[in-house]
Amino acid sequence: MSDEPRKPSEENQPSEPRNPSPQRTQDPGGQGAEAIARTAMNPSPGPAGPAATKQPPEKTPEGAEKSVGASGASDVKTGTAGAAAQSAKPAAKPAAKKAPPPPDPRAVAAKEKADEIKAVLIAKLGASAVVETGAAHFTPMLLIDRGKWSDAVTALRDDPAWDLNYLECMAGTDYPEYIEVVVYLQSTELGHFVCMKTRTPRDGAKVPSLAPIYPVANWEEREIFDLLGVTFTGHPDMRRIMMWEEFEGHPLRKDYSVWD
Amino acid sequence: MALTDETDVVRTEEMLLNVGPQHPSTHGVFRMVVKISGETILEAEPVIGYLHRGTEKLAENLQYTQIIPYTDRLDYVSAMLNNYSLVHTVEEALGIAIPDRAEYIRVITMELNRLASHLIFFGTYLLDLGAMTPFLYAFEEREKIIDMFNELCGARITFNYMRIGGVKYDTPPGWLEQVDAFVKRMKGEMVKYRNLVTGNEIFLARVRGVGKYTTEQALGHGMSGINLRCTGYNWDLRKKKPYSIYDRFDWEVPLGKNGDCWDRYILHMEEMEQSLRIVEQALQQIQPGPVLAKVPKLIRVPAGEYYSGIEGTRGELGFYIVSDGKDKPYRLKIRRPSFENLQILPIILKGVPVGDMVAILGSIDPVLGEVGA
Amino acid sequence: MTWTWSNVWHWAAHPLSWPGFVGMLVGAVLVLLLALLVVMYSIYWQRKFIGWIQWRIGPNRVGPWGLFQTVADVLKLLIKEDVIPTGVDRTLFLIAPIFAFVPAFLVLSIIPFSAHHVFTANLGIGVLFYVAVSAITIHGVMLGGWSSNNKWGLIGGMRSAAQMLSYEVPLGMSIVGVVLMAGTLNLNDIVAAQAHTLWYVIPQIVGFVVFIIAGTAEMNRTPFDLPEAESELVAGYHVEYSGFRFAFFMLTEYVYLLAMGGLMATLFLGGWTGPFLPGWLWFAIKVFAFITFQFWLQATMPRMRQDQLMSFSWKVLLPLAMANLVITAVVKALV
Amino acid sequence: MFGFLKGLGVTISQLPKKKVTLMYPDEKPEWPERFRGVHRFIPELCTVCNQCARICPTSCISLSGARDENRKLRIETYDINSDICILCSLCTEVCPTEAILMSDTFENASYVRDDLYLDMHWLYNNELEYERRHPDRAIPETDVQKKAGD
Repeated sequence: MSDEPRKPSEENQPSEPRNPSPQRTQDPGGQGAEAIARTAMNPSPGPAGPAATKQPPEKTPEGAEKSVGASGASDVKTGTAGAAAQSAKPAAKPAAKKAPPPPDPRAVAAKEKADEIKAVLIAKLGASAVVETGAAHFTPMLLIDRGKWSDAVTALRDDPAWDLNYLECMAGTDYPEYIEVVVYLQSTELGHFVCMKTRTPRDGAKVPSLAPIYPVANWEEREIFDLLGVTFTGHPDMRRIMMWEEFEGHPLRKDYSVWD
Repeated sequence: MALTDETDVVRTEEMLLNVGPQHPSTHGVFRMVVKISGETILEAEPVIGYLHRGTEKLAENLQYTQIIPYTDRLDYVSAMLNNYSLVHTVEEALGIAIPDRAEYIRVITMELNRLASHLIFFGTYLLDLGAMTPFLYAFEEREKIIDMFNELCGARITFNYMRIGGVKYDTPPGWLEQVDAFVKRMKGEMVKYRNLVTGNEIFLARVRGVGKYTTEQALGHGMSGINLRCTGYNWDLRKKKPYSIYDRFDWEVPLGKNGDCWDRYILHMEEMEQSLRIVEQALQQIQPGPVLAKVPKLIRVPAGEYYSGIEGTRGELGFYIVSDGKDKPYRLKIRRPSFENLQILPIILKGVPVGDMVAILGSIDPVLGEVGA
Repeated sequence: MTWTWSNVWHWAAHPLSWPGFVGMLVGAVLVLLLALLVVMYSIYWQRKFIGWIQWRIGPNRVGPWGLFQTVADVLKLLIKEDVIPTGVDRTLFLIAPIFAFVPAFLVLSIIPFSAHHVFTANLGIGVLFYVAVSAITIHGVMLGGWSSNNKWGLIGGMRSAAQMLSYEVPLGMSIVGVVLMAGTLNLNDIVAAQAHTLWYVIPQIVGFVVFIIAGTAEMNRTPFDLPEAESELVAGYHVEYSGFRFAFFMLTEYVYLLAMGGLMATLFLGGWTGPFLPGWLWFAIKVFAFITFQFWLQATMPRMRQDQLMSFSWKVLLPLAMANLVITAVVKALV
Repeated sequence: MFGFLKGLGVTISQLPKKKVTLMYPDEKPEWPERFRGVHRFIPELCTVCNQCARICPTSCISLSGARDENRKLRIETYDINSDICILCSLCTEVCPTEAILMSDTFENASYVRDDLYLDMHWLYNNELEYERRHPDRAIPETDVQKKAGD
């Protein structure tokens, strides 16, 4: 039989249960917030990686900023033992104020495509529709004004040149000042892949619903309503989907705390 | 099956039936409030959220390597594909090139896991329709795959095997020969399944023309994977938005014709054969070499938003990561195929007898760990 | 009356008397014990046989090769608490299992187990008695489903009523073919008739096939086991039953298995006739073959849908049985 | 037309096949080397670097150590709350000296929740059991032993 019966651990009482709130990074510092707002918009200086399709490996990856390489051991040594790496990096930063790496060609291409779409939308819905364009890591990204949200999406779906007929992913993100609803649209016929976003203030968040256009948005919007508190006007049945009806609060918000 | 109309002599009234959350054929904690009159379903309203563990909220406090064990528990029957989806998104964001052998091991384990998941579909679907034996045969084959994974990464279901930049272990000695032997044996088993079930007239009568929907409905409802291809629409991410080294193997994407339970069943069987083909070719092309790329000790994804989806067993499985440059994601959203696939139920369940409800739900093959997330 | 051996044992040949009554009673108890024994070991054989088909071993824990497993199950059901839910229609809930079990056991009385049919009632209208009495079980099952005040039970009960009724007719029709050939309704005479000529399964092959299919549906067994469809109705009509009341429903199903097997052997395979082996052994082999075929079906076939099941009975089985009847009549008239 | 007859043929042909049932309580399944069961711990190797506690996704490892006479860090208490441990073995990955590893004891059920708080002694016993059960498998040694070895 396997090892002798479990020794009653009387000589040391069970360790105090895990502290209730794991070291949760509190709201990212003010400085971090603008950083997100700023960097999320302009092309991310991501290092040039291999194109989506994998070339055979001889093409050595010319990843730009590879920080201190991990030790040669085959296992990945993750975790923050890299105190040494920490100290080395800041030392390097002030030393050489190198220019930000050149924007990645695909990110630039994505930005142009976004501007193209912006032109189409402005032609259809007027200048105020598109607030900003950019590239979310090689996919053209458009920030649409909240009022024109559902019209913009319908316009792009019906436009024969773009024909974005498939809603691939819909998400809500809670930023410090606003909540952002993101939609990734795919044209299965023409192969376009576009990311469209809109913002709504955190309290009293309201966004026109996409459910009449894409039936898949029905449950996605109910989930965003349930977890983030964004009510979608024109949604067939705006109810919580994950939590039970009497649950108050929206768990995915950064300032949500279980205890109060 | 005419619905109850006013001219009924006998006054009948509808009955509200709670199918689930604890019901033998709802594949997990999934509940449907069904209004039936006699045996015909008038209305069905799915209720989910019984297995919501708040993975997305937890992920906001975990480093990327720590999230990988949580992805095993999303679609708990194909954990390798969940691992790969997260790891693939982070690698795309960082732009890391993966060593060749790691790519091959990933493709082999993913396709084997897809095969195991389809075997579960085959076993439980036949169990829903009343045949006991295919379940046992399917699970015996799956047991062999699970034992191989157990030898490879130490776990049977929650593998936690892939790392950002490659895989955790190299294959133990003799493992690839084991996989090769299994693939040969599995081809014989596929013939047995076809004789046992695919020809059976009662099975055909239960499945043909049941739970039909069109391509427009499928695309509109965001269906993906086999539930979309069963309507005859060619949309497989491994071919349409290629990732990893799938372009090095020759295999085709099986397509259905009229989007009913029969097409979904036969697509699962053909996809099993395609997976076997891919694994066979991968076994010939695999070369010795490193299994982990040079990866910084602490992985920090540069600020920005990233989304990339892969072809999971039940459809498109993607991760949307918003990062603010730290080692923990600012927001991590998981695009779960079963969550979208279930939305079409209220439409195709109208006017359907109770016996078919089980057949339709089984054919869409939801996994509730993924629906809740 | 004098208590001689012939009075007690061969009560059929003498007018009714006290020793005759005692002989009848003893005969009935013996047949009940035989039925329970056969039921217990057909459940054991089912679990072993289907186990082997599915690469499993089947029960092997209780007793050598698991022989006492079903005995343990029956004892467990005896001891288990017999839960009667509150919202239940009490009287109907209590008598439903009895309603279901009694006809199943009653039917065994007319089946000739062996040559000197000491326990079988030499009933002139044996076949008709079988068809009539087996119809009473439908009420028991339906009452059980309806009275347990459970939606699943209700659907299960309704389904079983519809199914048993619609398969009673083809079953009756296929038997009439045999009766036409044998010229009598008395089962013992039918067996005697087959002893000289060949077994009725050859000329009545169509009737035999219809009988097997309708018989399977009558017993709610696999291709037609909609009333207790585990995957749809959780457990069908006996969902609220537990303890020995539940065992009654199980007993009904397996006694019917024995009774249907006995009837098939008598009508189509010449009862206890057969070369070399003693009469009762032949009967046992035929019934065993029927039971094993049922388990084999159970292991392989999926379940039919309710409307397919109904249309299959009325649109396929009944015309087939009728056609068989007409052909038999014509052939009998010419020959 | 006779598809179901083929099906019947398949099932009957499986009758003589070898049975796959494992008599569990009597025969125990033997697990491969990399199997991730309950932890086993080698106190001499531990340098109290706290890596495992930090990487654990459910933070179920809590340990404390002190400097002994020649200023070297020694482990004193090492508790794993296997009630919430998800056996993901990230801790064994990051441990620089392979002090914490996975054994193949998989029967972790217990009647009392306290048994799930595994202290250092239990883990060390588990290590000794593992060595007894698998003498052939390599056991990580301390650098002292390494020096002594070569």
